[in-house]
Amino acid sequence: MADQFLVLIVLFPLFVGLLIPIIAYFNKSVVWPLAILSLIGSFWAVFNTATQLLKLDPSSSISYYLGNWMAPFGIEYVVDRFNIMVLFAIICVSLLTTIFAKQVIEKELGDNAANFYSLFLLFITGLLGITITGDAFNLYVLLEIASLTSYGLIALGRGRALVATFNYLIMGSMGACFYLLGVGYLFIKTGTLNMDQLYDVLPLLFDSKAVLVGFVFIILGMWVKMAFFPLHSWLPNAYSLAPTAAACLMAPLMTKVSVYVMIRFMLNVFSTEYVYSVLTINNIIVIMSSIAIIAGSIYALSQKNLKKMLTFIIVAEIGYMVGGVWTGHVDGIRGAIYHITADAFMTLCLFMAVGCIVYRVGNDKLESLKGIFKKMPITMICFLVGGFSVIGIPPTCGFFSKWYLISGAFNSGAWYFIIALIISSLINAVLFFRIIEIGFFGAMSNEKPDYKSLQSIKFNEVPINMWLPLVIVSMILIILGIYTNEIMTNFILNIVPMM
Amino acid sequence: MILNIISILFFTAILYFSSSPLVFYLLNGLSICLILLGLFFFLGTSIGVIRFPDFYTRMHAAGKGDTLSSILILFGIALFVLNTGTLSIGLVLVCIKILLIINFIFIGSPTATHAIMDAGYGTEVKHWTNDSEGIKKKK
Amino acid sequence: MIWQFDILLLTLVVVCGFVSLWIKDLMGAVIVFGAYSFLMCLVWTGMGAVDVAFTEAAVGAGVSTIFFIATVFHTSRTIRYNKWDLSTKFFSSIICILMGFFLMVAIGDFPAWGDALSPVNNNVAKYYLENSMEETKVPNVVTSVLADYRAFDTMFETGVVFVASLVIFTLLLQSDGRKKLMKSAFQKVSFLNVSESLIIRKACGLMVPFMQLFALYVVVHGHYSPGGGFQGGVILGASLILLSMAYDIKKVFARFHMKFMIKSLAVGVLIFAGIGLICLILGGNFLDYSALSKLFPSMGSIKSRYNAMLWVEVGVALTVMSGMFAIYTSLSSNGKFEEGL
Amino acid sequence: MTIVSNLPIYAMLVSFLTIFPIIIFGKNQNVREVFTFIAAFTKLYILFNLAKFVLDGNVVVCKLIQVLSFISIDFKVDGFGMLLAIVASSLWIVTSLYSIGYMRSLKEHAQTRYFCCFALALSATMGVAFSANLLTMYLFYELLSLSTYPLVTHNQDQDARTGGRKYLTYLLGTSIGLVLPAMIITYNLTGTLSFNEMGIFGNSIQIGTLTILLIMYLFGFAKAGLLPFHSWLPGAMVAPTPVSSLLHAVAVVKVGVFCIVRILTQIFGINLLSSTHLGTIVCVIAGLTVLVSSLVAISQDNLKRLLAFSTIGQLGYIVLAAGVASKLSVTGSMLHISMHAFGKITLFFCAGAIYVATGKKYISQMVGIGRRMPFTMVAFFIGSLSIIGLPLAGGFLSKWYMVLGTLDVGKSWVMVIYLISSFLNVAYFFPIIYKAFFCTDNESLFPNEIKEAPLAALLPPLVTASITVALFIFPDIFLNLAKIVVGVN
Repeated sequence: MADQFLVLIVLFPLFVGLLIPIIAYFNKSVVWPLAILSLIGSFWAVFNTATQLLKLDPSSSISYYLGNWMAPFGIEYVVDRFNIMVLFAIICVSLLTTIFAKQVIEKELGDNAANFYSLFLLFITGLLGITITGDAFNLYVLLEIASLTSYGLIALGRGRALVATFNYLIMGSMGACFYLLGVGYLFIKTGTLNMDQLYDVLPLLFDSKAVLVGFVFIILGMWVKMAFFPLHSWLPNAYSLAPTAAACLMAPLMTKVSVYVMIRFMLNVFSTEYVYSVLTINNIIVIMSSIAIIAGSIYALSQKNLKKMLTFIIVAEIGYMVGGVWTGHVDGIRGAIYHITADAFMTLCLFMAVGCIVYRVGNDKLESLKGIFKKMPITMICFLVGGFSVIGIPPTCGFFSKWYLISGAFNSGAWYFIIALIISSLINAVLFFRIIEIGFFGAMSNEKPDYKSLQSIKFNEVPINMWLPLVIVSMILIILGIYTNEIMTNFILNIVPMM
Repeated sequence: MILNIISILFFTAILYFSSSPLVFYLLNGLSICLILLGLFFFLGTSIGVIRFPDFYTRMHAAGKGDTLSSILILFGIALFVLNTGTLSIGLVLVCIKILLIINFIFIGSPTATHAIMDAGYGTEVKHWTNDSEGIKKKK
Repeated sequence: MIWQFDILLLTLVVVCGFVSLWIKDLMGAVIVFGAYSFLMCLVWTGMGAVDVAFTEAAVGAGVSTIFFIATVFHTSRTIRYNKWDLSTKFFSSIICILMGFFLMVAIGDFPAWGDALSPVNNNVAKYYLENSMEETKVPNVVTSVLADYRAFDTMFETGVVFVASLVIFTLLLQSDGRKKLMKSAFQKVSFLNVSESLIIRKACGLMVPFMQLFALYVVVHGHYSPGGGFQGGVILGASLILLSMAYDIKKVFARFHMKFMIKSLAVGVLIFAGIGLICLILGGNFLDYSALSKLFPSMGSIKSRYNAMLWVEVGVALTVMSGMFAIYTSLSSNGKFEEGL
Repeated sequence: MTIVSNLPIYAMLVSFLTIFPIIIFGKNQNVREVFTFIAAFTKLYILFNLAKFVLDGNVVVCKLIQVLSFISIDFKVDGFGMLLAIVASSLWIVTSLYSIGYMRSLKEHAQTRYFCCFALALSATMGVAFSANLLTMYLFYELLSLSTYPLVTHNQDQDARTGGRKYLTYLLGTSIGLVLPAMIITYNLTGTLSFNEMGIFGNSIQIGTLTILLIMYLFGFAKAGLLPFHSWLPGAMVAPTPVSSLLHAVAVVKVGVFCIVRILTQIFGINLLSSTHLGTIVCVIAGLTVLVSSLVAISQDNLKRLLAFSTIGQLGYIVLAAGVASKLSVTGSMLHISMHAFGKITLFFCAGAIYVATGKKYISQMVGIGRRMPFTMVAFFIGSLSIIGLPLAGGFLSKWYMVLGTLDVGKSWVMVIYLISSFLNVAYFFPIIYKAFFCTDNESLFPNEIKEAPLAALLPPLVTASITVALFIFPDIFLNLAKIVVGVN
């Protein structure tokens, strides 16, 4: 078993995801524990892979050949210090979300809960597979799995979720299509789909137009998938109308995994030389991402709905990462990579907290948050930690990623990116303190403080399996921040080649 | 269907027992003739579909002509396949597959035509009479 | 490849594409789209990709057309335009043209068609062509690549079918409030009152067993000829769809119930993944079929690959069959599983 | 000599850990307050232990955690930090006492939250005081802003909301918008963020960049209330008086100027400031702040607002003195942090005591108040002496050093600013005192009987007033601490 951990990471949620529709006919109550068990199994596999990997030389990786066919002929799973981090983030996020989601799913979905869990686990399978695979086409297949399940998960939401899903479906399919076209072009020029081999072969083809088109289409496809600003239109509605559990899982992961794929292709398939030296489009993209950041923040500011506001924050955060990578400076790339993990947890924290609020309050309008601090102190404190992380207040992890991003931008002379980052931090501060204000002050109909209405608010926290994961996530945010140095030296420093 | 199988067995037997070029040319000519005939009926079908005045007559043309012409062409092709090169079990297999297709078309196409006609009748599509101009559908 | 013929086909494909976009009657668009699929099928055949053509014919032209019709039947037949539509169309067509142009730019950089020296023919594909027979004893390289070399992809593609069916099934089970919303958003099509016909039923009764037999043949014969689990599964599904169209869904459900269908959907993928898991338990890598020879010592590692591929195809066929049928029944009866089309 | 010790961390943790017993015993007021006092005294005890080391000329360092490869959360206790820490924590005791009197007599709501945030704010202040590099300082600076927000908006009414909004907008806005980029740019230019006596900028960096950075830092630490980022301070006066007194006379604003002085002396370095025009820029900005705020203060009728503007002026002094960049003036500037703290807290306590006893907020309503609350007003008088900088109160000493410092480097125009503003200080304080004591019976708004505030609210101003006087006579501890840092004998 020892060398099978790589594939076990994916297999646990896959098998349970497939079994759930069958099991649900016999006994519906075991579905939730089973889902958690599978994710724990997957976590165990990730953990073991990580311990194996950390014993090795920092730049080395562990490969797994599916079907025992050697790399370019069969499909290869590769774990190196880059994706082990992302894997950890994915598995932690999904485990915590699953623990969190029990009541929410029962409340929102009723009879469909079992099928929902099945889709839920297959979505996680898809994301884990995307992250771990070393094969460009296998990535596409898993991307399809993840996308399809996410359409289903979102469409199960309330109200106009179907329309939102339809928009997402159109955009998402376009993104996947672009990716496939790009990979196809690369295949025509190289005859291989294996990322390592592509990396070896491509330097000979740097002046080829087909490779350029392939690159552009892969990046474009991923931009659609990650909702990079002009292509973001599907995201806000989709994530804000999705069932809470689905939003908690998707919002942190889907976009971040797309960013991971983008960075993976930039660093480990096309090489930094191609991306930063042969192509000279750095500045344009950094400007675009600056616009994305500012636009996302401004949109977020104009929202009256809590979830919608968070979704626009995601759009802005995507701008951070894209911009960071394309600054072309080591610090920027490191910051972006660090931000993938950090942002996954931040978003999870915020969405979970909002999930709790919606669970108790019943809607997610900003006005309905009055006096929420007294009612749900634990939730709100965790929400604040998440908010502080988004704003970038130390020692939460958001601060450190911002540090690296700004540092990278400064060194590459992209002052507009610094300005965009700062403006977005400020807007985020406004956003979250607006919520604090509403939650802190309670009903204020007249000039005088209405202490009676404040007193009448009862302590009404969500059940323990909902707030406990939330507390854990908010602690992870701080722990990640404090151990930034360890993460940087042990993982990220080895990924980013010196330029 | 039985007719089909008997005929193909018959041609196979001819091919198997005679190695003369005459049979070869005869069968080839037969297959060409069948295909041409099929094409001719196809032409007729097409003209019928365009020129007939209403839904029912067009379906009539399409149903009958199409079925016949496809069967003729496929039969011709089956003979042609049978007639290429030396006879082998593989070729016969292909032939049998084509014959199966013929059977399917023979059953399927008229039934489909019937189903469409039936649907048209069910939704009260008006049929053509001498005094009606063009086709009017009832809404 | 006759280039005149090719150009004719491609022109027709493009024309079909445009027409299906232009046409306002959705049913018409669906039919044109079906024609488009058939043309594509011819193009694939011309390129020598018979397997792809087969799939395209079965899925693209056949089953998906039925899905479209079922959907149109329960939603709306005409498109309602709003005033922004023209500008949206304008912009999206500009974007499309730009994308197309961009894609075309690189074409000059491609190797010539059928170039023996092109990278595609000299790298992985070459290996498959040269070694597939030796390593798997499967003459149809497409099958050996799909079911063995890249079986992991295929497993997840089967998973895609599973997910798609499950999503559609689950979505249509949702509450009535949603259906009201859909009805208000679309114009309802006038209900076709088709009389029950003896002829159709009898004809279908005649054809279905042969169809299913043929489907099984396609599944099993995938090792030697174009075909395999996907195509066979689609044909199996189509036979069920045909039955449920000739009679109604309940008739088919008597034999093949929805609950059973969802189970068999999962079981199909589980067969595939399970075989992989058995390999893993037997000490090989996941999906390393040669490990199965430990279980059946009489088969060598190559023979066990050959046999495992067959079972894998059966799993795929099972999932695809129930998937197709589940999607059809969900769509055509709007999630109620009563009458169907 | 450098001593490695965990004492600074303990000093910080003491008040942080108090939060938990405070929350647990939230229902039982007396027990809760006991914990506050225990923590306050323990903290002071730890600090005095630390102070022994520091006064011997040592620097106590300890490292909490390495957050980035080049920066860690580091603590370094030198004289200056020690000075701020002692001021803040000794006043915590007094303020806690005062808080109890004030909060209980007004029957305020949410007292548990109040005391929690108070303790947290103290921890943050310690953190800033002991920080060894910019990042650590920034971290605790932000923590302080956040932990004081619930205190500022304690009343939870419309005014509190407006004030709180202004408070956070200014403090967070400037720190994120200016300090954060400035910090990162500084790191990228120099490769370090650790404080260093000689400054960390070498000669290679362009003066233009430095000017921009300097301005970013000056305005970025908006807690220092330099014009035009001062208006949060009067706005934040909606808070309960103990909060205003501790946080807006001591912790928050002092942390602001502390940060600026730290950056001026240990990031830029005195040499750099005096040898280039950077010092002049500081002087101009701070000088303007001093003059304008003093002028504004004269026209105020609300006593707490007046004190707030007075605070802005006094903070300007401190920055101004640091900008003059002579050793003496920097000593004066550090000393003034403590002197002003004791003086100003006395004034705030008095204002609060008046409010508790009579409910009066406006100066025009306080004619003759000296007859009713003589002890309070005497304390007020002493406090104002200290602020103005007249002898018999500690403020005189610090101002003396500052003025000496200006003469030292020949920036006599700065001395003019000091003098003018001192006159202005007299102009806004003495009328109050005059009207309180020396009005005719007709003018007086109060009956001629002594009725002071409750003891818990009366005692603290008297204590701090006496400390203010005592500091004039025995300024050794603060003076020595300041001298040790600057290196004056």
